[in-house]
Amino acid sequence: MKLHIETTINGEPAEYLCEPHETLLSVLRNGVGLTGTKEGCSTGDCGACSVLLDGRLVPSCLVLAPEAQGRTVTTIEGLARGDRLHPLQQKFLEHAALQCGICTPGFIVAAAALLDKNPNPTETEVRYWLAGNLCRCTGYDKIIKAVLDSSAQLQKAAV
Amino acid sequence: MAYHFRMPAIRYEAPRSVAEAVRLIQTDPGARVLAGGTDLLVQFHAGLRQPTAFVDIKRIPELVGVSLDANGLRLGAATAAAVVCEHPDVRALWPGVVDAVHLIGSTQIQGRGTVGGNLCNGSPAADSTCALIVNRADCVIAGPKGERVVAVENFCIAPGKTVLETGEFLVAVRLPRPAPRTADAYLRLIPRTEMDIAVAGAAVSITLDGSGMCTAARVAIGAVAPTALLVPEAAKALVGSRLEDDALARAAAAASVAAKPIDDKRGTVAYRKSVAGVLVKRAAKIAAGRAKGH
Amino acid sequence: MATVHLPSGLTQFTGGLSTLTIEAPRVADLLATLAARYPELGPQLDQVAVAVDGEIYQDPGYQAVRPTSEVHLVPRIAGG
Amino acid sequence: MSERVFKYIGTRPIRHDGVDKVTGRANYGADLTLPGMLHGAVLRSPHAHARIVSIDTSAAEAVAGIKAIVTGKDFPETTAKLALGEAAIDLHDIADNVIARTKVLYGGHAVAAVAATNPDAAREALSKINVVYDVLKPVLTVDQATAPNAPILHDAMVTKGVKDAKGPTNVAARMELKRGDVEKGFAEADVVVEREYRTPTVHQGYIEPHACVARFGEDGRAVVWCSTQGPFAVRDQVAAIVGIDPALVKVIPSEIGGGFGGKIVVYLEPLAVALSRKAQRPVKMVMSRDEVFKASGPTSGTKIRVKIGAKRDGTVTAASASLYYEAGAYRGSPAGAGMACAYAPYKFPNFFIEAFDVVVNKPKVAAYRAPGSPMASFAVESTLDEIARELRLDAVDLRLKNAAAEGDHAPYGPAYGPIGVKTILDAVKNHPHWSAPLGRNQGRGLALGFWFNGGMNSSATVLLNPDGSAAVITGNPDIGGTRAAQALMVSEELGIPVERVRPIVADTDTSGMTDVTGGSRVCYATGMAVINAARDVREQLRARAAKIWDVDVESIKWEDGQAIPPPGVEKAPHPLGVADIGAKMAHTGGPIVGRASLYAPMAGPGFGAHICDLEVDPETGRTTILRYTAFQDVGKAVHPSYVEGQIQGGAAQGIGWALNEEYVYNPSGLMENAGFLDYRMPVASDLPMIETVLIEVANPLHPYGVRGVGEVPIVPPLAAVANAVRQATGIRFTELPLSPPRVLAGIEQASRQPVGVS
Repeated sequence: MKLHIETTINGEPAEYLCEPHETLLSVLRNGVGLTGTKEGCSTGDCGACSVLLDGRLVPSCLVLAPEAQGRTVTTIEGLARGDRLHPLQQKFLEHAALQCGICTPGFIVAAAALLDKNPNPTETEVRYWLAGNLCRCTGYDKIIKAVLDSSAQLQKAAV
Repeated sequence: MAYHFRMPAIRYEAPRSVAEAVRLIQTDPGARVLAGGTDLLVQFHAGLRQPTAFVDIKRIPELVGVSLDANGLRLGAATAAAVVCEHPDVRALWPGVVDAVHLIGSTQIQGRGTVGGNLCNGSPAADSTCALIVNRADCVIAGPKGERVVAVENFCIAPGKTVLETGEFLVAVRLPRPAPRTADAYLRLIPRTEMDIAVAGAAVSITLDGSGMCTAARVAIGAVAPTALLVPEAAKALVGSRLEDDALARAAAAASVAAKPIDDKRGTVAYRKSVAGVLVKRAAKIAAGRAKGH
Repeated sequence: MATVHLPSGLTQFTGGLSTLTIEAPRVADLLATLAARYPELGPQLDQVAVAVDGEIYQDPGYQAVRPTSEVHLVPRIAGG
Repeated sequence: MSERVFKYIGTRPIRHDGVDKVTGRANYGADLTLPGMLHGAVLRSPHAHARIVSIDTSAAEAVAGIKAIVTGKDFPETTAKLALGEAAIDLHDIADNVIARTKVLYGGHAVAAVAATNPDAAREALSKINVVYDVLKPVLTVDQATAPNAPILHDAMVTKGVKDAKGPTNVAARMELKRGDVEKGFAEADVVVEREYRTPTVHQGYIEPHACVARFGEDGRAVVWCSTQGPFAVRDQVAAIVGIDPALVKVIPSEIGGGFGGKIVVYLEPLAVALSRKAQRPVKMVMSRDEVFKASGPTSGTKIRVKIGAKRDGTVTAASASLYYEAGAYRGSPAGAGMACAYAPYKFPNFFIEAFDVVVNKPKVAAYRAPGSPMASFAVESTLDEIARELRLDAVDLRLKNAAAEGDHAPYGPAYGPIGVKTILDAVKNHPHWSAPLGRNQGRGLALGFWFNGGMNSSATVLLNPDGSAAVITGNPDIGGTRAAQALMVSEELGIPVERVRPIVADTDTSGMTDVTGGSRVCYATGMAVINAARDVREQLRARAAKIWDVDVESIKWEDGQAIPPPGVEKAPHPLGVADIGAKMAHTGGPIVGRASLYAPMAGPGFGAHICDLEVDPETGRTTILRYTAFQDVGKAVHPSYVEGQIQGGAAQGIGWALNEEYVYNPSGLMENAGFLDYRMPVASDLPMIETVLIEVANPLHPYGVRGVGEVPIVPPLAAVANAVRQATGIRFTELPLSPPRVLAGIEQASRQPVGVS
């Protein structure tokens, strides 16, 4: 018996029907058609399904779709503002911080959550914050540089 | 390749009160309490658990939140680990608890996983259990017969098994205020720097007197027995010392003796026994350093 | 007459010979001549790549073989 | 050649497909949904080795929502062989691996597949398929598989490469390479070191699970959308396995979330097509992570014995090796490649190498980045490190003394062209990392690595638009930035800005036949086709300019994107750019389309050397990587950022292989750690920045000197880490992974032995 859930996704009111045991990841991808959030493991170990739930970074594969009732969900599709990319999206491109790109949405959402909380992180802080996002192509080097460069740019912009 | 089909009629409940939650799980023994879901939903996806209903307790006010009062700290069982670790009082008074809770999985898992869920999953390797034990934490349990309190070292009774009876669930964890010049620490051994389940874990609480001598200690080790173990002999080795090397060595040896680990995909018996001692030694030094600082 | 070098694992099928000279305008003809001359060698040749003067061809076919060519039979390699 | 000054090659433009990937718009295998689409699921064997007695699907067919069920009987028998990428693979084996017919050969082997209106109904149906097995004893290691009267996987197997061989056996093949006289060489040696090494089964670890959608139409035509490294390879395999004419199969590659060699052989596509044919509705199939580990294609676990003898001055006089590679359920491990790569960086006068391909009850191995080379290099470079210690020689000097150079014959036969081994070793010697100080419990390790880099079939089409912009179309899925590299090549040849070139990955109907994205071949072989196609366009532009100026085409030079008129031209006597000529296309002969295709010989050897600094905690056996520098001869870096990225990614995979990655099996042969929690790949906080040093020794086989770069970087890390642990702990560990329990056990055992015994 499907449930009718009313929530907010990327700043827009949204509603969907879901099975009670369906995950938020499944609803985002198959119900609402936002396929930017990716599935790598469904056990909360790879980070490719990272979204913000009420501003908190979570693995959407371990959130039940009904839990989003009355809450706000932010996905990769919600980070660009109009025609301007989020600074992280721009820096990931400039630093070639992605190769196959399957982990990139998860990394950018997670890094955005980091910079919201800690605008000027050290390399070690970035690496430990992003330890839940697996990448098999890049060896992480350029990802970490892209995030550090983004925080530097945000600092300049904030001054 | 265990294939259990899912009955299409699994329900999702979001009770607004403890009483309503108790009624739901008492009347439907197949129902499972959902806090963060970082253990329950992994087991569900793997077909290892087949609940008739998920009872989401995060909409019950008393279940979520961190509060400090005269006699100590109260952690709502469904409070996300990240919230616990960000709380200034917890960071100040229970750095060891923050060490442990912060190590539960990645940042993403921290945003969902809860201290209550970590306890109720009943894993011998649960990171938070040891830290709560050395801090004399109590588990507040709600059920059909009302509320009862159990000391955390008695909460888990076997791998995956707790004292919770049918219709009961964990409402909160309470920690008494630490005595003066008392501090704790938690360390664990994992092959990588993040993301792994503890191969071995150790929590130590140390109380010092004015001259820096250890007057009280509690030591607990994890992932080395069917449940987390309180190791009184290790504590005894520290009391009366100034955490010199031979006292630390005796505490480490006591911990290694107390450890009753198994061989599995994460570690060997010999390895866990040896490392449990090393972690106790190192955690004791950190705790003592913090106690001096207070 | 191109000079053909066999890996030692295949010399058991040529009576111990590891270097041979074969008259053949193209690689496919060279392999056919080899298989005709040493019947037991034939079925072993499907897992073989051929190097002609240093250039290795995974699918040996009609690449030219000059009389002065050095030809080596090389294990086939699967890329990752 | 490499003295040529490039305008665009070597720059770092933003990749054309980048915005879609950072905004989540890029579509991968599991992102497609079609109207009326069904969800497929696979029933997999709970046994590692068993005969299938019977399969009863009647109860499953009664489940609401079930639209189709297939088992092995729904697929024709085939004995055809298929040249798949570089290796000739027996199609019967691939088909039997896609879905078992008579025997299941590993835990997770597919036995049946269903398609239903929703995933729950599909899983419910699987639980109602009743399979009766006659369970057999499994063999899980090379030793078990080759023990006397070991259980036999394939009754008809005979060891290939052995004269008059007779079964029964689990040894599928034996290979051998020899030069000179090793016994004489060992007799002349002042020091001889012999060790036996073991490496575990490991997985490529791509973050995107296998996924596809298949639609079988009323017209008998099949369309397959899938995440693959080789759309043409998928088309051939699907056609042969399902038993339909390849002309009726179209494969549309989605973006691919990593492959590293593991997405060349098919697992789901034939099942999806067969299910869609039965149900007459599109079918989507996506593997769970558990299925990816248990039922795709990890690489071989190995046992390797190496013996090396050398003179006091470090000259190696003899080297022998015995390589045993697990092939998994069917013949076909990269033992031959391991044999060819083992001593490739060196010119040893006398060597003997034998290699064995051994079947075991584990998933059939597939290619994993320089397949076979990392394990062989781990054994050889570890042994060389011991030789250097015994002779008190610097590790670089010992390797320089024996390094191969142009003209030396590779162990696998032909003479090397220009190669970078010595250049790399000199760069290592002069790099500050090599002489930086080390602290307590810290160690530094060096290792060399080699890979062939593939050539084979490639096609490219370059379309010129009247506005002077261009599109380049190839059939190679873009995993590591190859679209950007191809656009750079078109820009270089036509002199137009790289932003005005649109690189497109096409499907099997719109691109010329092209071999897989793999074997480090795309920038080299497909790159050559792109360059030739762009030059085809350039020649057509010169011919059109000749028409405009009414002069002979030979008199027209082409410089920096412009046709230069000969002296004395009246009309428009000034250079004509691509846009100028393009605008007049209609008047000078119509649209301009450049086309090229080729079969490239192998790209020429790639070498790399890695330095690894690490610290070992003596009380817990934990290893922390402190500093890492990777040197590699890349021939010519087309897009340096992505060349660096390949090296950094390969190094990280190698470090994971060395430290913590392994398949853990229970005694009955079922994998216990089929998930990212306990299959421990490196995470961001495990690694330092990985510094790369690109060395460019031009490859004469490519117009720009390009060599393959993608696979070499995974080869050196295994031994680089092991040699560093040797220095940090004083112990030579010969079995990977160097996990904390294994290292601590070694430290404690060594502390119990009298001093001096290494």
